[in-house]
Amino acid sequence: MIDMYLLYFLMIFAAVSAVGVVTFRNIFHGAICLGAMLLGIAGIYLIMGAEFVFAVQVLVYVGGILTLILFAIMLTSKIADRSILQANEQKTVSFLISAITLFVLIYAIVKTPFTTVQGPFIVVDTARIGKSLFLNNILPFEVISILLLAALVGAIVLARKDIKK
Amino acid sequence: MIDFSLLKIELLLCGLIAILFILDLLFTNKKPLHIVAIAGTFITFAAALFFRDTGTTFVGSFISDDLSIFFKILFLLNAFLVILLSGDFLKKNPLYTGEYFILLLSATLGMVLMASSSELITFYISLELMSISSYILSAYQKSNPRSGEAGLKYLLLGAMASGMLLFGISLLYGAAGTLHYAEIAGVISAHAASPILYLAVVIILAAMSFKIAVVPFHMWVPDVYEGAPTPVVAFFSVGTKIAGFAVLMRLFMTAFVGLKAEWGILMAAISAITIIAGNLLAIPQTNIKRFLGYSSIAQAGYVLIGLAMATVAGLSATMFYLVAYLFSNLAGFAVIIIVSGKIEGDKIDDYKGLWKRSPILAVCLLISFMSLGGVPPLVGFFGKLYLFTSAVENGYVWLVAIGVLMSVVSIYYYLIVLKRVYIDPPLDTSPIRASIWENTALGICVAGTLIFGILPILFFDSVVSSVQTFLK
Amino acid sequence: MIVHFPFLSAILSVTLLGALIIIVLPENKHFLMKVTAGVTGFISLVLSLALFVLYDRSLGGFQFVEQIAWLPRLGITYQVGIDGIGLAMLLLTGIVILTGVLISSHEFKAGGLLGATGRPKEFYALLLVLVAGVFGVFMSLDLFFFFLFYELAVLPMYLLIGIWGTGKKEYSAMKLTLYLLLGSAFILIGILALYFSSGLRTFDWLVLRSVAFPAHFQNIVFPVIFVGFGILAGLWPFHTWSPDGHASAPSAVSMLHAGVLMKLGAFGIIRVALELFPIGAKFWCPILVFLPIVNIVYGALSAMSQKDLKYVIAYSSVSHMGIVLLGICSLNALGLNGAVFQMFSHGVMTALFFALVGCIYGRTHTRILNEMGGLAKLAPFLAVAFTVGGLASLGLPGTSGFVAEFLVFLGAFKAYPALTVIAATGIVITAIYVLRVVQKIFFASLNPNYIPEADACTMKDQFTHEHLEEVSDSGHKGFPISVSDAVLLEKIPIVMLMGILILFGIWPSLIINVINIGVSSIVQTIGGSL
Amino acid sequence: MFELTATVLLCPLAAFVLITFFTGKSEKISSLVSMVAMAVSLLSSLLIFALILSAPGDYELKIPWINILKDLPIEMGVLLNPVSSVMLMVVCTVSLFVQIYSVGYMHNDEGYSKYYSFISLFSFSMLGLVIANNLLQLYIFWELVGLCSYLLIGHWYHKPDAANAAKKAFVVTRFGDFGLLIAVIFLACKTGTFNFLEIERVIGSGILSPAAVTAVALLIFCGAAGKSAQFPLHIWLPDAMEGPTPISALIHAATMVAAGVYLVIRTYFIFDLSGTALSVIAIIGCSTAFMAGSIAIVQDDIKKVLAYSTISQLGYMMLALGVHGYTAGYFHLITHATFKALLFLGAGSVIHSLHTNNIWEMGRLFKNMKVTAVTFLIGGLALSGVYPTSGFFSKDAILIQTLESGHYVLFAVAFLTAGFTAFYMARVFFVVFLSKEKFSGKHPHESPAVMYVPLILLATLAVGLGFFSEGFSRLIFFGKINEPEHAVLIPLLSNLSAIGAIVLAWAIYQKELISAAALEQRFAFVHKFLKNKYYIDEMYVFCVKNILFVVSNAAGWFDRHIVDGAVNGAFYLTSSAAGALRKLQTGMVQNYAVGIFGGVILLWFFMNMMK
Amino acid sequence: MIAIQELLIFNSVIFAIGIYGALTRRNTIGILMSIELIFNSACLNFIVFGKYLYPSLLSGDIFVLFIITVAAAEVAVALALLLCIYRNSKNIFIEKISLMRG
Repeated sequence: MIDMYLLYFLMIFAAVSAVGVVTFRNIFHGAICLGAMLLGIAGIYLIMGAEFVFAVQVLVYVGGILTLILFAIMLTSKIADRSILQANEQKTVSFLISAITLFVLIYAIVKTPFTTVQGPFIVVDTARIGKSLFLNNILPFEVISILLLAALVGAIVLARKDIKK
Repeated sequence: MIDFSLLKIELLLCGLIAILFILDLLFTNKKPLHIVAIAGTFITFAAALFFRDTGTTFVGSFISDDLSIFFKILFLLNAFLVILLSGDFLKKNPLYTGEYFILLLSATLGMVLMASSSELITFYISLELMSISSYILSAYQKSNPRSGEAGLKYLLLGAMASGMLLFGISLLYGAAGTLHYAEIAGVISAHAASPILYLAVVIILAAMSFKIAVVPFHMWVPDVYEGAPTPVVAFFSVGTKIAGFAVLMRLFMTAFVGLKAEWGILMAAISAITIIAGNLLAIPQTNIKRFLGYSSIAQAGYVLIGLAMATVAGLSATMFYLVAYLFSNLAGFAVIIIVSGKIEGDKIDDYKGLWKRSPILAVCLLISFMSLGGVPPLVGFFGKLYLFTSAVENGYVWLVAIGVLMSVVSIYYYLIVLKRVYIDPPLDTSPIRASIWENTALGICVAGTLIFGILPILFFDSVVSSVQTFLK
Repeated sequence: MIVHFPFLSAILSVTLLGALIIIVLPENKHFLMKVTAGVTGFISLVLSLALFVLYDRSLGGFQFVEQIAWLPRLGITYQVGIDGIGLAMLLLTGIVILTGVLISSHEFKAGGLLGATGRPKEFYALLLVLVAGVFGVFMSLDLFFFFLFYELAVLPMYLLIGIWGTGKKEYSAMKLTLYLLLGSAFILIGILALYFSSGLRTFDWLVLRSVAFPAHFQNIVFPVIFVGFGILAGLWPFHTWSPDGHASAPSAVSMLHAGVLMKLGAFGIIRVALELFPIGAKFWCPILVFLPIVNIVYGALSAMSQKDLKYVIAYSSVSHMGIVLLGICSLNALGLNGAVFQMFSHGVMTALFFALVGCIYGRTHTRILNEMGGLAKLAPFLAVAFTVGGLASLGLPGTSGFVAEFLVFLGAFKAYPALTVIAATGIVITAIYVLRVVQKIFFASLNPNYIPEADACTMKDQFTHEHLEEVSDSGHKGFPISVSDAVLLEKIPIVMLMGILILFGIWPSLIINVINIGVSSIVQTIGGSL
Repeated sequence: MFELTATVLLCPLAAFVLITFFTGKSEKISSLVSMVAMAVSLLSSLLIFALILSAPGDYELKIPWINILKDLPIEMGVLLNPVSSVMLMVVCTVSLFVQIYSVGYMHNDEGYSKYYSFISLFSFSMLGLVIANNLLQLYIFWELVGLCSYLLIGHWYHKPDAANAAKKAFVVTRFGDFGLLIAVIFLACKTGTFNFLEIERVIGSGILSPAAVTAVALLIFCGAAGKSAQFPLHIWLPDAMEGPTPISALIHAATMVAAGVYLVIRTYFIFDLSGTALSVIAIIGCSTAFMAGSIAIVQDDIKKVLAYSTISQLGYMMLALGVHGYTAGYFHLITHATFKALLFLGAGSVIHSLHTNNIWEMGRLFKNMKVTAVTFLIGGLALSGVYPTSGFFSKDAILIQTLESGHYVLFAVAFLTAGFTAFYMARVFFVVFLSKEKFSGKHPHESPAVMYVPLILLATLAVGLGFFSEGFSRLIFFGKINEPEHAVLIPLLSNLSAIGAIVLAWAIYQKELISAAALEQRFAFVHKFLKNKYYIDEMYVFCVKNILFVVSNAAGWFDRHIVDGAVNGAFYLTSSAAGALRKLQTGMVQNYAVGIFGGVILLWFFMNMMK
Repeated sequence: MIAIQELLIFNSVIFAIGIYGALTRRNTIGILMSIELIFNSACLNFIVFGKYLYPSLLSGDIFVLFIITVAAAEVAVALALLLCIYRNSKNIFIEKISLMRG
């Protein structure tokens, strides 16, 4: 029961934070909200028994991605600092599109009959994940290493200040 | 067990990337890198042509069949030709030469894997490998603000599309409970399709439409084509598109084959809109790369016709057309790369009097454009012919009518460019010369356009039989 | 398979070879290029003539058939053969290309119409490629190759007009190309429909002809193909590419275009629409016949209102092609014979006209009728030739134009009496505008802008050289232009064309006997499908 | 006999070819070739006539020309019978005389050889027309003589008037030819043949409804009216006088213009079946005769007077045919050919010496040009129908026929016209040859012998032919022989009226007892009306300007702006659609993203819609 | 235990908010953050389906891990690119980055 309430709380918390991400005038506040939302989602993972995913979410997302984003905000702070208008002119259209998307999604979800498994969430053993990763999904695992390499190389190439010859 | 014999091409590419990486670190003279890259890609290409082992491995997430080998050949040919054509660009942007090849080849690796992946995680990762490399390559010309803008636009929109794709895949996972194509197909045929499954199909189709750049998911194309370095544009105008089609073909013809009726009509609608809008939008363009961007959008619309038919004829037409597109489009880009290397401009007006400055380039451009416009006896015409026949066969006469009418429009805008090339007097009469590598690439493309146009028989049968085995 | 000399492929390869040789020749060997083009045209004419002689009239049908499998999976075969109709067209093409090359070779001389643009190499290469396409269409027995050659014939036009044209050439070239491609789009759809509904998966015309397509299918596809080819044949209201196109094109191109290319359209209607869809033809022709009627009368009326010489000729082509189409729509032996004969006759006649217009324009530097006058005094040969052409155009007996028009009207009257009477008014209107044009150019008092060449020599002392150049560039600037009669290089083709007009006017059986062999099999097809 | 026909036909053709391609440079040889050829033709035609005379009947030769349908053979051929053999002689004779005459008249002309080659071509065409055994061949040569007429009227093409007249002649006759062409096609389709004899046979079997017969007859008459300058298609003939005068004599008086009458004679079996058609012919013929006769009275140009007179006489012939006067009409054709050729050549002789056409710039030429004057007088008398000239016999036959057939109004008009005829001829004769000299500084002289010998010969014929009228009527008839009534009253009356008219003219123009100017003043309205040729030319000009040109300009405008406008409009639409679409491409990433996310939604809805 | 629909709808809400943000934020970093919302909603979808429908399967969890990794790589590249642009034009507002259009 507590899980359930906690889940509700986390959902509301994450949703409110998400709204904050897209509405705060100050981009820095938005980033903080993103962190809050990521943590909220991480909490949901935890409650649902996806412990390893929770860990990765906290480590990579909050610890890595969010830090990067904050870092970037700082670097570009001269503009980001000022609380100038952060939304563009297509608010109405955007709202309509996201509302319709939401409606379509909810419609599809409600219309779909789910045969759910009853009972508490099964906690996933990290070892199983490891095995699965290295037995069933070794190819994407290997490929993603190349992807990271490419991204690394690319990020360096792009971010580096060229020395003028 | 992992059957490495099926992975020759992938391993060769990885090895090539590694070699380039090491060489890049070891030597300050970057010139040999180009040769190594050319040689390496050619060897890989030759290997792809030569080794034709089929089978599955990695617990069914990797499949090597005629279809994937066919596409791999195209990707490697594309990479090979683009690397041949990159010399001038690298001479002008000498920093990060090694990284350029690494990124280009990792994108190629992503494409190659996309063609072979038969499971969604692998597919997704390879897609991202291709995409992220492409994003970086688009922004490669750091001194040019347009290049950065192109990269950023591509990246942001690409990320949105891939976010959407992920959401779609998650819904698909919810509906099917598996990520393997074959198993998804089994689930779909066993159960009545649920709304989220439909939604998943639509979202995945939309996300892939972004990659193959069809209307209304095409809008990144002109800006990115205009801003990104020309060899890179050439690379992903062909590679990304073919990869997208390879995935669409495998995913939709295996996993979603049970919903053929639904997605067929969707694709037909998309292709109709794409053909119309792409061709219309190309008319007022003044920048040749942007122009080719729109033309490539329209081409994608044509290719989608074959896919929408979901028959042997349709799929083989699609594959044939992709070959046609590869040769014709790269021939056009080759000319543009050579010309812009000399005149430092991408305006269509810069091509005035090209005929006087380099008759060979002018003729190549003519052949390329006429092939893209679907004029016999060039390969593009046969591509269109097969596509249209497959569509007529399935009763999509209206689609063929649109396609045929708009190809007349396409001739119009190709002629606008050719008018500059042939009729207008040149602004500057100095001749334009190309390097040996560039000429080789151009020669291959034009030869392909001509030879496969006159003798489509050369590979058409093998295409048909590979589709037949694929569908069995 | 082939037991005889492959005449048809020889014609094709000779023209393509000619183009190739011209491309390979060095840039500055203009004379060699002209000679090559001329020789190519001559050989193709000789080969066509040989075919004409060797064609076994008692046997009939398609002869000299050659067959090479090309893409068996799709049912595409390289298959060529010739029947009576094709033979006439082949001969026409041979005549027009030879004369066209000769006329243009003079125009390439310094001071000639094409002299300023130059680039004879590309010109002749494109011209020969175009002609290869035309030859190909007339001999193809495989719809796929038919279409392929058709496109090959249409596309070089863009460059030929765009580069060597005059006036608003780019607009005209573009309009022409797009219009014709639109037509070929229709044709392609029709051919594909044929390909599939036959269930045979073959493009082989001979096989398809033996298929009895269901009536409703024929009724749907026939108009598509008719309009598709009709566009090239100048069918109203899809004809507007033709006046602009002809007006802008250089003489040789206009000759080929109006003389031969427009016939491809009519030929296509006969070969594809009529012979493969006899039921559709029966259903549609009485409805579609209104369009040719409009062509004839309206084309002639429009021609009358034109002020530019080339536009007059172009609109007269529209009118005359209406006669061809009327003959086709009549669906009987007389009408069809007349139509094919009119194709031949109009081809020669209009080639003559455009050749002459080129000669005149090259001398007067204007094509506006009101700016000419009295030229018969300075250029009697041109005057005679133009008059002969004009007389053929207005259907005067003794010229082939009469025989053709008479046969068409005779055939059409059997099918549509009232409409034919309306159409026949066209010949009166034609007489009015043709004579008006002849008079405006050649008769009445000499326009003071022009002087005999002999006088021009003395004038040269008075004006500096620059002055004279200025004149030839920008028309008249107050002082006169010297006008001379035709030179030998112009006279040969013109006399040839004139001779053919008169020869076939007096002795039409020479060619009608051959045409009739082809036509009678069509009439049988149509009659048999009742 | 057919060999002779071939000779008749091919000699002029050979002359044409020879002159055009070989002897063009040498004028003497050219004219010689032409004349020799014509002389041979004349001889042959005389022989043919003799042969026909010995055994009257239809002799036919058929040569296949185009073989398309078995049931509609298209042939060339020869049909020799009294009608055609007589016409052959007439054509050859006049042509030869004119050619001889032209040696003098066209002397020193720039286009001398051209002239002879065309005249040979004309002779060939005219002879071909005459011997045609089928309608198509007749039509072919019909057009060819039209062409020659066009070429010869435009002989002095550098004169704008001549060029215009040539064009006008061709176009106006073409209007008529249009009707003939339709008739030919109609008959061919209905009867399955072009051949005269066969058509006659088929039509005789009653295959055509009366309405159809009338229609065909009127269509044929349309052609005849064009060529024979019947109202309202007569306007080209006066203008055609711009051509050389011998040409006017040959083509526009004696032969070609009579071809229309000849056509009606040849196809009389059709007209005979339709009373309506005959009435139309009679009325049109009669009114043409009257109209042209009245206009001729006020003309100042000697050739114009003769031209209107020709129209008038052709009207007489048509009138005769319209009242079943088959023989009379044909006979008048022949006599008219001789005396009108004579008159034209005479006028030509005058013009040749004075270099003017205006009769008011002549006068007293009798003194200087005796032969011309006398022969002209003979011609004039023949035209006026004064006994014993041939004109008397032929014209009176027509008048009698008209009266006998009960057309009293037509008779009255024709009778009045006969008076006009005598009056204007007398007027011309007096003004030109007898009245005061009105030229100055010119020295008129008699023409050379080469010119006046033909005049004398023609004058002889003009007088002498009349005496063959009875033989003629026994040789040439339709149905049964039409025995001429030996009426006395009418010839007497008509002769009296003619003499009265001559006297009147003498009083006005010679003695000036009655002032012509005063008469003009008195009847100003009538004079003006006649002077302006009934305003028919003006009506045509009005029609052409306000109908034909307007329609053609409208067609031209329509084509440029509506039909082509639609094309350009489609082009414009496409480009503006492209421009509009292009606006969507704003360069803003988020606009593009709207496309992506909006696209998904659209796809979803579209899919649900299609399901 | 709460119903699967509730969680799915929550995910949809996050997805929709992400879309809204991606379409409206002027700051490029803001767009990137919004895209992260979309990624997260997809991730959570995988977990929710896995837990509710296919508790025995691990594919969902594995996929999420890959997604997070890719997201990290993507953000890294994006920010590098952004820095590069910022360095050139001192601007990260997306509507200013629109040299090319039409």
